[in-house]
Amino acid sequence: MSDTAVETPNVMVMNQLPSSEIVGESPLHHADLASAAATKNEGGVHLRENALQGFLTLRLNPENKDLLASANAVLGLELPTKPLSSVTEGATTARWMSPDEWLISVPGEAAFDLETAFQEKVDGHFSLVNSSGGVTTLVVSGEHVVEMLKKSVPYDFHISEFPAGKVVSTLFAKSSAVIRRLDEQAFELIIRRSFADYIWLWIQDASREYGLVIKND
Amino acid sequence: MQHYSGFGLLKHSLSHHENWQRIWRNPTPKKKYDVIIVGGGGHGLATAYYLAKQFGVTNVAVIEKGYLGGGNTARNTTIVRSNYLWDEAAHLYEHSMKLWEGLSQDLNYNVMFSQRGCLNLGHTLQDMRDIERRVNANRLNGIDGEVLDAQQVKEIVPILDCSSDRRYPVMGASWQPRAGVARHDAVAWGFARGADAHGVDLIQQTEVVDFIIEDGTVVGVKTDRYGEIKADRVGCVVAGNSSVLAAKAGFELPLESHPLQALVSEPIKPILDTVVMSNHVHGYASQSDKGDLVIGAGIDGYTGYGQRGSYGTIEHTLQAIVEMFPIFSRVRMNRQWGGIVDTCPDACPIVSETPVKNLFFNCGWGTGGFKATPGSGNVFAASLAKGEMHELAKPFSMFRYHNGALVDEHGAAGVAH
Amino acid sequence: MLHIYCPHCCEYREEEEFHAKGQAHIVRPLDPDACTDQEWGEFMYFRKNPRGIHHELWVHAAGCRKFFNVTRNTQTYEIKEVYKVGEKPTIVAE
Amino acid sequence: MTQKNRLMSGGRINRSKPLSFTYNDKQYSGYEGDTLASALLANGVDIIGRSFKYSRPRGIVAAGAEEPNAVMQIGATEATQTPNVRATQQELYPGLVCGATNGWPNVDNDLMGLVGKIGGKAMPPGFYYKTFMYPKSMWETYESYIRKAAGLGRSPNEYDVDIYDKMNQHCDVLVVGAGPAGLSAALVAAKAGARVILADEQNEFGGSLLSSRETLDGKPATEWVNSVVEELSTFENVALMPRSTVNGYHDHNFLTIHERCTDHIADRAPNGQVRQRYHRVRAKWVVLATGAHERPLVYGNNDVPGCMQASAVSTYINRYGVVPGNELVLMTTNDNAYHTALDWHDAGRKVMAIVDTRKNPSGALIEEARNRGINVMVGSGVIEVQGSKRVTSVSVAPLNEDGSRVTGSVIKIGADTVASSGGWSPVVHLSCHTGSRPVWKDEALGFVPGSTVQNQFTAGAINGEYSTEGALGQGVESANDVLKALGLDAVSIALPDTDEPAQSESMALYHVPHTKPTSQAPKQFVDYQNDVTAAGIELACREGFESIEHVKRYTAMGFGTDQGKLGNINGMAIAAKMLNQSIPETGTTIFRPNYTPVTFGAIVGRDCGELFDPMRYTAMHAWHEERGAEYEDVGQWKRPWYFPLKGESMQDALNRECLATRESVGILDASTLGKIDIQGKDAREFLGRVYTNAWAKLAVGKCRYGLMCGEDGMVFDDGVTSCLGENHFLMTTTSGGAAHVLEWLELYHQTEWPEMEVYFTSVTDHWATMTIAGPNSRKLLEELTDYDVSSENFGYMDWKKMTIAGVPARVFRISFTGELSYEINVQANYGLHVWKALFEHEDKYNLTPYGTETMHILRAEKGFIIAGQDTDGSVHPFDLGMPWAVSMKKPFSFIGKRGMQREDCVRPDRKQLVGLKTTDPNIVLPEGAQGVFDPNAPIPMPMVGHVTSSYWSANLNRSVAMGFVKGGSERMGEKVYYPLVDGRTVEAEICSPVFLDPKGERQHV
Repeated sequence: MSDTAVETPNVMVMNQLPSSEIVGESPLHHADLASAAATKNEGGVHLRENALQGFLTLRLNPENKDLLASANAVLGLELPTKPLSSVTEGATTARWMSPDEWLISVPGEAAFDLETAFQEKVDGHFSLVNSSGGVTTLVVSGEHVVEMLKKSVPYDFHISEFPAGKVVSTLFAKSSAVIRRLDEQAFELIIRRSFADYIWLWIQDASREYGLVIKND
Repeated sequence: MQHYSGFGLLKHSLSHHENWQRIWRNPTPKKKYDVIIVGGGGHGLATAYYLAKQFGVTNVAVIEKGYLGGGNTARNTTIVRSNYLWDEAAHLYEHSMKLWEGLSQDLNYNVMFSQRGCLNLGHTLQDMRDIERRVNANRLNGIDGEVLDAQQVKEIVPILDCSSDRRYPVMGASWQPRAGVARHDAVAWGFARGADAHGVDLIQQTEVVDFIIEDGTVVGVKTDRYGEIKADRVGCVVAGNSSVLAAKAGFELPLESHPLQALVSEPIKPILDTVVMSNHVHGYASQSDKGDLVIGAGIDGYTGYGQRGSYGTIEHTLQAIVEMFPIFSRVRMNRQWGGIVDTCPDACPIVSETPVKNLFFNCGWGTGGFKATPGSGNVFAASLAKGEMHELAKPFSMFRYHNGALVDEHGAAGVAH
Repeated sequence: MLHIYCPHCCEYREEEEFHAKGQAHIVRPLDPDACTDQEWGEFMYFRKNPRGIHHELWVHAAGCRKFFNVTRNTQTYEIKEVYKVGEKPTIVAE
Repeated sequence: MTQKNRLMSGGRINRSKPLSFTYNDKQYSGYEGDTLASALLANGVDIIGRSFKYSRPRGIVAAGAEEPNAVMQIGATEATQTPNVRATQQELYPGLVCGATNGWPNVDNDLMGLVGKIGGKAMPPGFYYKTFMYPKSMWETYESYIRKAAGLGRSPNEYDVDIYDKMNQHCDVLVVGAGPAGLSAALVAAKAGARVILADEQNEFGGSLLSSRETLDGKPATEWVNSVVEELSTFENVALMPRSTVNGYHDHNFLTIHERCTDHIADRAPNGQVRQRYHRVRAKWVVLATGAHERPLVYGNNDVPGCMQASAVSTYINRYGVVPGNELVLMTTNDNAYHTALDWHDAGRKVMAIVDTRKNPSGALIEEARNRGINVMVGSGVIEVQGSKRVTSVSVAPLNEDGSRVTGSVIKIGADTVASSGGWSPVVHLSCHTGSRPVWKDEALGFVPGSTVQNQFTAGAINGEYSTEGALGQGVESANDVLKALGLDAVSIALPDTDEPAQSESMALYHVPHTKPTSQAPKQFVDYQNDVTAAGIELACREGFESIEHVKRYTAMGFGTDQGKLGNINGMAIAAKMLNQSIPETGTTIFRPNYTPVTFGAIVGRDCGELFDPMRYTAMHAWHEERGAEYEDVGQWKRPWYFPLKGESMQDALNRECLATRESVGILDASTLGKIDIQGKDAREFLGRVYTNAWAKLAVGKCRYGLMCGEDGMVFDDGVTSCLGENHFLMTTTSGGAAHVLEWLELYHQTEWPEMEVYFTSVTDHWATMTIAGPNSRKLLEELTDYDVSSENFGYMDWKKMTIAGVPARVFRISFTGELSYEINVQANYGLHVWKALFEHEDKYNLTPYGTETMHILRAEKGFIIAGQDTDGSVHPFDLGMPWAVSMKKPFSFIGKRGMQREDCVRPDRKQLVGLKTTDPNIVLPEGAQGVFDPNAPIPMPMVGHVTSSYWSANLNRSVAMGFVKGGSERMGEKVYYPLVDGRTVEAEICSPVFLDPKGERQHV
């Protein structure tokens, strides 16, 4: 069982991924987005599920500079300490969630390595929790994406208030989402697994008048 | 007191209605009363009425900072029912219900108490367990109640969507046939008129700004307009403002005053004959004699004395109403308003002695105040007359929050007003 | 609909993202077992509930999940100040 | 049909687009650009409704939001029936079908009108309160008749075919109203680069300028309007919203806009477009440029069709090319209304007289009227009109200086139309919504906005500035105030020249006296919709209703769908006079949202039907669907309730599921349980503080059950928490309680014990959880893992890491059924894979999926509680018979400890949870049944506790139940009786709640 466990005396970490023959099913697996993608290619709102990414919730006090530095070293990026900001290095993105919390995304298979490295290399009071199975990522874009979002979220999406790179945890209809602006007309929504079907229904509904295009790449 | 009747109306129409008596006097307060009631809302006026009429204490003043019946009495959704869970609350509300049933005749003022029945819907298995529990308790307490299944609910309210494909299908309901609605303003006016006829002084536009307390005993009040007025006993019945007055008497209450909103549709032709309430989808509705759908919203989470709440609460309420009654989608909302409800930790009132001798508080009715008006006034009057709490009021002492003898009616109170 | 400045996110957010948690600065007695029933009851239930300036605890439930304090006028609903847990208000009644 | 009142030219209608519509089953025609009201007037339709109380015939009096009478039922199909649409705000579309809402057999010949005529005298305000009381038993009968008269329009009885949605909007400044003030304000703000929303309730911008013949820079005012609108539309940050009523102004500058997207196009929204859209606006600043409504005067029979607002008459002539009559008498207290007489005259119809209540009016407008040969009667008033279905003549009488009495003889003038103007009432509604009180302004003879804590400016007629020039200037000024507040530079724009003549002083007159006292005069209506008369207001005051709120409530003034836009000030003036007060002393009532009524559907938006509330699903939901599960709503989760096979009843299915689980192995999707990852060196101590039991010694690899209480000592949640590492725990919570528990932990951590080193992270959605339970569960597990799951290696209350069906898993050997049981947790993306892998062994082990109901039965057989079902917030662990779950010896006084020791909480006769064994084993007590010790006691019967859980146990072949009984723990073996709703009384014996395997032998294998 050597591949499933790294033992530290204090915190239990395990590789939660099976071998690659077993294909994971993202929270929107049942929606069969691949088939939907084949049907329509013009519309004002585009949606793509970025499935099976690795997500980790990191908690630590950034005022502890040593701790922050060693975390940064393991992550290979500077954790953003400015509220509502994000930092991307390579395939890793760290999103500010709270003064002592970040949501970090990595390629799905990299989560365990990062967890292991943290337990081995970072000393001090922190918590790094794998939450990959609990969320999925939707990338919504297109000419009318802001209108769709304005129907769904009480936040101000004007570019002056919400520039690219900004991250906002907020409500999405009667659920919630972590929203990051990618560029003027593209946003990343990180949503919870159990609410994914609801949000999928909602986005289809809110996009109807603009036309919804499912992207599959 | 001039007797009101249909015949009287005809008679007065011959003199062009020029000779109606004043409904109440506009007296200048005396220097001293046996009892001063602070607060001229429904409960305060009912207290004064019963003090004078039933207990013979007529040297009474009601001091109201605004106009009579201008607080929550003027701002509620007029529902009257007594299907509370716990014995203590059930007995108190049922006492009130019985008074409601003869109130128009007792007051010679038609409060338009309409016993059209009240459904409390159940949408989950736990809802249905709670309904069974409450109805069983009601029946053993002598309060009418039935448990209905979805089919029976549909028969009573055909326009209610009871289909199984709703988000939270109706599984059944409790049904109190004697429950209903009343004309809220008329209740205050009827009690005021009755109290005035028995000699009670109703002092409007006069604010009690402080209490006169000597050696831990209240001996009177200070007012903004008439200075000091003495009294042997003082009863405070000021709903949302109770904490503010308690602070002046030097103590805190286990209360938070929250906005509670309601709204009405435009008047439409009669379509809803009963009161329909749902704690689970969080909304309730009845239709007034004028045709308005009278709809209740939930309590806002923050303290607020502004007589208005947050718009999101209105949205959620209407979502619930349209979920229950999809045909109302095209009906239009005319106006919304808010009251200030004084909520207690156990969703039951405080009818109680206080740390100050001869100072009594009747408050904390939260969402349950209107339906309790006659009963609350009646037991509070009895308590003020004797200087000790009425049996029905004893479980509602403010000191229960010390010893833990709470009466937790959150289940029955819910959004349920 | 309140518009509340979150002192952690450092911007205004809609009321829907927050939960009101009642009166602020209620300290749990350090030795509960030494409290009388009355003292314990007062800690749990008895509140200032003022009309006017009030210090409240809120949590940015749908945002950063941090608790913080709000000084608000309960009559006009004006928010006078927000400050973090552990800090003292600079605006108080009277 | 001919449009007999339509002018040959003029107006903003499109004569090339005639439209036909149906009113009361009769076809009429109008033009594109008409409102329903203007089209009806064009066709000479006088009566459009019947009044509420007296059933008097009513006609159109206004041209906008203030219209009280023309409230129609619209809709061509049942599903599109819309009650109470104001004809003055409904744009005409082809095929519009509408009808009057009152009147039987029809609105022209209404029988109820007779009742009103005969009974009207006996129906003063308050008549309901004074009658129908005797005999008491008759009230219900009386009320059924009262109710029959209720309502205006009717609700559809089919579901809405249209949809509505919402948008959240943000802007620097929301300008409300696109008249001269709003347009100039919006232009200034736009030029400065601010984000602007300009909203107006009408279909086109321009406000009052659309209805008048005034010029700007010497050209028709609408040319200026067009140029400004055109310029505004070039700004990217400007949103122009016609047909959009700002209907509510809420705290912190949150406003709502009701946009009618397709109401002007057709009976229902075309091709799936939204019918109406609601905008939830957070505006940094607001400029209210909402204008003013003209106040009609109150005089005898002023509700007879043909009596109108003066400004409305002008609007119909100038904007719609409709002259709503032939012979006009204009009554006015001010110069401005002279425009109406001039408009009427210039349209080619006859002005019979201008009746000016002022003694010596002078000025350009008066001169102009005289120059056209119009008879101007000064110092006079129209004291009543004659006619029933239309005005036939008017009575004019001279008045004294202050207009309080008639001073001479009455003359009659033939006329079919009376236009009246008592001045203007600023539209202060929105400014009042947030609790600001309006203040009286003498110069304006109206209430204007009072001080406010909102970020708000006002411009134009709302401030009592009734001139176009003044409005334009205030618009600029207010916008510059906004710019300053935003830190932007001021902007100046060139304002057009106006041609308004100077106006002389208006007279403060509201109620025109009659030769008879008010109580005996013909009815003088103040609030048309509710039939509130001047006599009624005077009566209310005489009876002692001295507060304006009392007057309003007693008479119902202002309670109509128009919310007193026309009548309130007149009513206050009448009350003030009765009470010998000034109007400001009398005060005003408070306006509340909505400004005009809003469709429920628009407020609901898309949060209806399948989107009403999220349905949360687990990773295995698709499988449950395939197997035909019935679901239970648990919070927002859809949990399988039971899995019926074809032809099975629910009880059949439960029996099968229960037996299979105890005989072989059952499986439950337990993913919905809340899961919280807890890390930090103080995690263990923290658990000790929030749970009632001890955690100091829980070893890594072990699990423990815990109860969570409030400070009051009452249980609110429970669950198993496992020690994953020395500083690492996984807490589980109830499905419904997960969010609350996490917030609870954070509350204590952040506010009470911030020094503790611990972090909490929700992992509810991350893990898929499946519970296999039953004697064969170990064998089943062994089929899928190489790990040694023998009892020796994997004991009860242990957890282990292993690979199951190729997927890494955490497996917890805990049991909620009393069986040998394993809770398998895998990353949710692999949940369905593992679940399906287990079902590959379905036949071999009779693996049986079960739902929440079987779970409840199995745990009840074991006497395990469910928080929320067996607890209700009023029971502590001792009440539950769970002293083993409380450690009173912990050094820290854990949450709940002090509370559960209060005087009332330690009474021996508290209700305690016990088992209940019915004497007849076949009877299943209803959950919620209330127990008594003496079944023969009279009502009210002393109740001793209720049944919390009760089931048929197929395993025990009898019923099992739990419930609370007063002092129950000391009453084992005694009987308790349950008098049921159906008349039966069920006897039960108080027993241990553990009905099966009291020694726990089944799970320790």
